[in-house]
Amino acid sequence: MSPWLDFVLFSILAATAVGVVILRNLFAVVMLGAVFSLVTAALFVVMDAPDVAFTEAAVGAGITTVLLLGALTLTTRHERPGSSGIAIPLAVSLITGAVLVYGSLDLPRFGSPDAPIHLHLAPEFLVGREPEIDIPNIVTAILASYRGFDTLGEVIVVFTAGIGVLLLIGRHHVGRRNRVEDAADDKGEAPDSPAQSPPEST
Amino acid sequence: MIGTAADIASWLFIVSGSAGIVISALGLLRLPDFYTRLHAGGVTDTFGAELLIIGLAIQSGVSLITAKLLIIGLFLFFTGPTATHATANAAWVAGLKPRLAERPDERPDGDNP
Amino acid sequence: MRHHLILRIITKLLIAPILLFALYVQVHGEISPGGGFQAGVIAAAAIILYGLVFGLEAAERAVPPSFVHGIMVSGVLIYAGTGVYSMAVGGQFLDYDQLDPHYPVHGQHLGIVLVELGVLFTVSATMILIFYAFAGRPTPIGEKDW
Amino acid sequence: MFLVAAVALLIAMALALIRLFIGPSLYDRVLAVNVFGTKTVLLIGVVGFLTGRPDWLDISLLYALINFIGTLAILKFFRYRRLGDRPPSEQRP
Repeated sequence: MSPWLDFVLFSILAATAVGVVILRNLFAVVMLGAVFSLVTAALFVVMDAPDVAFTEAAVGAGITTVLLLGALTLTTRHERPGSSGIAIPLAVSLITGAVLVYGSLDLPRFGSPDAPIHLHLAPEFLVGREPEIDIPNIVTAILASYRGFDTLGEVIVVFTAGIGVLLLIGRHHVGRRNRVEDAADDKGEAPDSPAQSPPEST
Repeated sequence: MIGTAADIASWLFIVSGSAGIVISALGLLRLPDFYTRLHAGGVTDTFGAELLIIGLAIQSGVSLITAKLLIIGLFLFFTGPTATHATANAAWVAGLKPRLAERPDERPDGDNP
Repeated sequence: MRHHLILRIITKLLIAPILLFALYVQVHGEISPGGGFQAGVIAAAAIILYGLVFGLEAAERAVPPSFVHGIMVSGVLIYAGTGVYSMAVGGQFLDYDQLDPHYPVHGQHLGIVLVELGVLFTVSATMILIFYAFAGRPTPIGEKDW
Repeated sequence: MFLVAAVALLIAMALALIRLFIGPSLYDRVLAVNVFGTKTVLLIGVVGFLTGRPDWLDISLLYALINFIGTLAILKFFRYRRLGDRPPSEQRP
């Protein structure tokens, strides 16, 4: 695969990230987040990582959008401009970026067979998978069997996150208030028409 | 012989689908107001996507891939127009008025930040 | 969204295929990309779509929160129980070879299926519960801020 | 031939992104995100054919479904200000 597709997709990704920083309308930012996840998943597919792309596709565009919208109920529609100056954040970003670029110089080339990860564990997994586990998808074999303990930890993290959200904003008497409202809705409600509804745009 | 015919047919479908997709994106960018852009983003977009998927399906012969492609086409065929309908309905109910010919200088008042 | 006939019909048509697709991703996780986490999110997405179009109350009637609580806990229990069982029959924690002592490869298959089932349960239930919690909140946004 | 389709899709994605940036109304942005999602679904399929491994169509199949849910969530939230049922403020004249 020639690298031009990578370049174009990364450019779109960078443009999206800049848009997230510039735009003040939080709805637009949520939508840009969905676009960011779409482009990321396309990049993962281009880089031969279908399992990660699958996760990004399942979580990024749908669930994250819904959850971010849920978080928007707790705040306003527009981001307030920050009060502090631009100098300190810019310096922090530049220094962090420079350190990251410097660190990436030591990384092995993308897909290089001499990378440390391909010298120690990966051959063992790839050779041992056939007689020991015998399923075609190596990712599932590693995740569920060789690294089963880590995956148990991930499941518990998800479980803990769910409990935390429930404790913070969960409800106890589910739906009682809504039921009363719905009865009122059913009785005296005309179909939506543009004449009745106030324009919501400001 | 049949292979050549299938190749030509799939070429035609893919190229015309790509043309439809580019035209729809151009329309999305260039048309003057929201309700006209809906046509570019809804009708032309679904049209181009379906043509492209038919072209890919012809290219892949008869296999599981063809079945998956046809299912994707079916989903896009249903969800695309439904999403466009929901968008148009929400915009209309919220009071976004179409730009009419009598007053060509009126701009739709959106929530421009 | 009480009057949206088109949305309701299309949603009714779509929910069954989404759940079926989640099942496909779950059981095909050993062969093609996918697995318990992805399948769980897809199944939760189907319920969330139902809740978006038909209202939160209808979704809570179809999938009661108490039921979802049970599913969320049972996922972790299935996963950890697999490990404890393999320990009880003489192996190490999460050592799937012990699940079928005569054919260790079959034990591995069984263990992976059980573990993926646990992941599916916990992830889908957590996503549904978070959606319920967010969607059920009354909005504190005033007319001025909107 | 797949290359033609991939280039067309990338151009369309860039144009839809510009529409998403400039707005002007929220509904234009929703429309642009929807179009962008369709383009990504197709791009993932076409890339599969381009690299000779078209058995990853599950991902684009998933996107075709998830994208719809995201669009509906944005529209519903913008109209009713919450994701559950309609709030009482909808009733005011």
